[in-house]
Amino acid sequence: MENNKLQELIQNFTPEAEITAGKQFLTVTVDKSRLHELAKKLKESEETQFDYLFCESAVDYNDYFMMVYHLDSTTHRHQLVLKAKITDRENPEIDSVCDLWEAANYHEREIFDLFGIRFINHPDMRKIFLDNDWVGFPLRKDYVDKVNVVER
Amino acid sequence: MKSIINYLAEIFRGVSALIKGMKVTGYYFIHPGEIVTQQYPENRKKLVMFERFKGEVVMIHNENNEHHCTACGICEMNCPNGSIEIISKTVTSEDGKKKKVLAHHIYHLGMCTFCNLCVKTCPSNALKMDQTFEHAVFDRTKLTKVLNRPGSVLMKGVDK
Amino acid sequence: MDAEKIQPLTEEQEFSINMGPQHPSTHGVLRLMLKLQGEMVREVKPQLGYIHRGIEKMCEKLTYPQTIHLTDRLDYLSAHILNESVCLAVENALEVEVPDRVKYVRTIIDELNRIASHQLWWCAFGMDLGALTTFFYGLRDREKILDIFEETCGARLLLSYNVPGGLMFDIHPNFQKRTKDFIKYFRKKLPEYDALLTGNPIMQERTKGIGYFSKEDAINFGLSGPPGRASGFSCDVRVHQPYSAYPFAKFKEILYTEGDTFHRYKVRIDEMWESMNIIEQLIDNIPEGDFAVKMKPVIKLPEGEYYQRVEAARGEFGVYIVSDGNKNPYRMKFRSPNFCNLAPLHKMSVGYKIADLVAISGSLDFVVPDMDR
Amino acid sequence: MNFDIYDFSSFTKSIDEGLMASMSPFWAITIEMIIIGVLILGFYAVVGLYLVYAERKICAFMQCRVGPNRVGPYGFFQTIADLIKLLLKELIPIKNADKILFNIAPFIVIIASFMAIAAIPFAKGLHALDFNIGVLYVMAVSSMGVIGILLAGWSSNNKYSLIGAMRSGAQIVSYELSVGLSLITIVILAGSLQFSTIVEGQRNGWFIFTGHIPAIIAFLVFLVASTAETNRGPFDLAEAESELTAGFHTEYSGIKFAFFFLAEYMNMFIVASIAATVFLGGWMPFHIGGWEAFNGIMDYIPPFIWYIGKTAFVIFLMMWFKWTFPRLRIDQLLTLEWKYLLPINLFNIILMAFIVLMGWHF
Repeated sequence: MENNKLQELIQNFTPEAEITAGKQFLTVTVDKSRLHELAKKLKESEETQFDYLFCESAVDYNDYFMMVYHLDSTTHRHQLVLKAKITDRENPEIDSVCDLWEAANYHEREIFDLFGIRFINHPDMRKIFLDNDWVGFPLRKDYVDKVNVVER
Repeated sequence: MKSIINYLAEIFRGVSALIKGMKVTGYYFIHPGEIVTQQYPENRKKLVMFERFKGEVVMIHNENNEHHCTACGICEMNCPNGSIEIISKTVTSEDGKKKKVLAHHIYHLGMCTFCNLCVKTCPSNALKMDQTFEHAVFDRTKLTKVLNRPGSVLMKGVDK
Repeated sequence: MDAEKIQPLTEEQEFSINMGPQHPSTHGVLRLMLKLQGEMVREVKPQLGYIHRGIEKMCEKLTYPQTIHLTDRLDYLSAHILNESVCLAVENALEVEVPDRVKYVRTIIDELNRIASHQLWWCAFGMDLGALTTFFYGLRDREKILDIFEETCGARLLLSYNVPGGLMFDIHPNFQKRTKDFIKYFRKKLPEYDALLTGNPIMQERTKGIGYFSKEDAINFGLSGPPGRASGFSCDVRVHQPYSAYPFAKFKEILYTEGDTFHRYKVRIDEMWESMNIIEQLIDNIPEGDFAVKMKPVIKLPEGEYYQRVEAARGEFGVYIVSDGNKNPYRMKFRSPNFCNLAPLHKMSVGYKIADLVAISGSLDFVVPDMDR
Repeated sequence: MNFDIYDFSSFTKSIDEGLMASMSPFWAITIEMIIIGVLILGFYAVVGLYLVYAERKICAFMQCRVGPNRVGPYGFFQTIADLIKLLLKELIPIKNADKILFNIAPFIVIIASFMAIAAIPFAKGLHALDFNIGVLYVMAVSSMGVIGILLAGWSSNNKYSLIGAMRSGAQIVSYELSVGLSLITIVILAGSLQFSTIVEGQRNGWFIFTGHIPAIIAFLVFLVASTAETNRGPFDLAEAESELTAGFHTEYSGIKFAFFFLAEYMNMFIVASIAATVFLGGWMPFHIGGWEAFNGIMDYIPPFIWYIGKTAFVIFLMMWFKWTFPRLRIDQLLTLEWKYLLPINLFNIILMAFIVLMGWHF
């Protein structure tokens, strides 16, 4: 589906969504409370059918986190980037999309491990890479590790 | 009746496929010419590496013990693992100008990932990749090497 | 443990067993915590992180050309394809058009790399099933490809042959001849693989109908690459979002719908044939031209986000770069195929035996450094 | 016919008579037993070591490699060096293992294979025991090894070992049946359970030729079943390297591991020699009825060479299986036995009995 039609459609789903046509993908930014709802619609709607979550990541922008979901539709072959901002750095939380895309399961565990973002309703919210007694979240920008990181 | 025929056909197909596989291994068993392994320490003399093989970084020296390195530090900057350290000294030439020259070009072979970026980015082509590959030593400190030979100087006309 | 604490095992009772981190068939330091009932697998819990090196964090401190040598170390068996993903992302961001020669060479080496990777997988898969001879036949043929790599790229495994804007060196004069020789040689040797393992009734019994995974599940779990295509999920990035010289070549995506271990095997064998087709189409038509575009000494990406998908040997590899305009990436995320392909392992292998679990995990072709990053 | 030029029975008889004449029967038999024990022990060690060497060379050539080539010419002393290494290695005691059973298990395995070797006729008059129920004795004794494997797996306090041992138990119990039945097929033809009589009965043609179709089927079944019984080849589920790391002997080290290792090769040797004795005529030379000159030439080749040659052939076949085929799964293994080998075998016995009854054999 063309990007502008997709844009209209998403505008219908969630009117407050902020949509920018990126160079590569159409980018949709929503509030984190609306994310799961929109994601569900995007997946289940006949016209969008974003059934393939090919990447899920988080970015630390110093004062907030941005969750980034790269979505693909295997029937319509269109892509979309879904973003949600998390402003709370102390106790970041967001709804899990694990019930929609199983692929999110490991990605979210990784993000929990390395960014400390907690996913609500995730079936198995454990650390995936690091030890359970690891202090801090390495991929955050304010992470300091004097032992293992050698500054040059 | 049909099931019995199927049963026998199944056995026959299975056995013939097994024999097909055994033919492959049997072929190699009676063809010792197909052996591909090399006897390593014995073939050392004949063993020629490809000219592009990235064995270790060396500095090019000519017969007068001159190199091209101007101690600009670009290789050090481009090295992803910090395996190159350049220690320069300042000398005063005859006409009174102060000049930075190379004192030691230190190369940590143990940290090198052979990405070739230092060789590629060097503006005066002072470095190259050597084809040696027998790097094993008993002491890790021996992997730290000084690339410029003792007493070597900068080739005239390189630092323009 | 005291003797009193040892509980007798009853028939219904599950017991847990650690497969790995050191185990012959986990292909690295992957640890699977299994719950077994007799020989029946009841639960598979992968434990990762034994070689987590924090490559994403390291990339934040490096410049773009420097990150390339780290991508080698993710999926070391398809190193060139991973290199290419970063290069393509950088080139697209800077809107640099690389010469056709670069595209052709990259694609040919991609496909050679894919064949080499599948060969090693074939070796290891045979080993997993207990046919030890396969290991040597596969390695023997792979050696030919590695020689081609060594002559042209200077390394056998971790090539680092790509740089943003082109290639590290021009191809070696022998490259075309050697590649053509290899194709000729391998076309003769590949049927041997079929005779030895594919046609073997024991192997077919061991793999057919084992570890079934449906298309819907494959899409939902993000199972890409040969395992995904064996389930009927058309996920070949080379077809759907072609890059480099793939638009110039004619090839078909290998698709099966059975979704079992045997067809995951079959997809890879067929892909080797298909890769040889692609190389044969391209190898004689490498255009003349530069082997690299002149790039600025310090590459700075304009502020923004870039995503590049490529088809690595094990599935879809993606690199997500967030740039703040500096010479270092602000955030670099690798979507590694193995990490996503590991998730379905539990669902695939529950209810089968340990031997099947080994076959299934072999058919998913894990490279652990790629999972852990 | 100078058929008995290589007859050892007069030689052994003279030793026996000499000993009997010079001392009391008790001491004479004791000394005889010691001599035989030492001979068998030496034979056992040499054959075991060189079977390992042979296996490594054969698999190397099948895999386009050279194989061991460093110790001695063509690596001929490689396995001896390995043995020395294994002897010098530490025996690691396992915590919470059942100490007695853990230590006794390798001996059970090795004694079982040791006992079986006693009944095998190497040449005319060259065997330690000539029972009238030799076939039964060998089958009974060789299946004792599974007890050692089960104990090893159970006592190691390791789940991998336990799984391996249980697999081995299930496997050997079922394949014992096929081995027995395929031997019975030939016993029907030979009309005796005594090895010497069986070999003697093949004077004018080996049973695999005289028994034609049922004998060939029985031979193939025996080959498959005995490979399974020795935990080898495509049936090495008990140690299943890629699944159970090393199966029942995961926790063993040093010489105790070497015992398992040696016993595996000796079991292979034993089943191969049974196959050679029962199907391929044992030490009997190859004869074709009517070709007197040819038969005469064949007679000059010593029976021991015939016997070793035939055994080596069967061993080579088993190694060829191992280095070509993938491993079976445990349920497929049992399916193969109960759905294929056993019915074929039962049918084959009836066929053989019918053929013997009608006198359709040669």
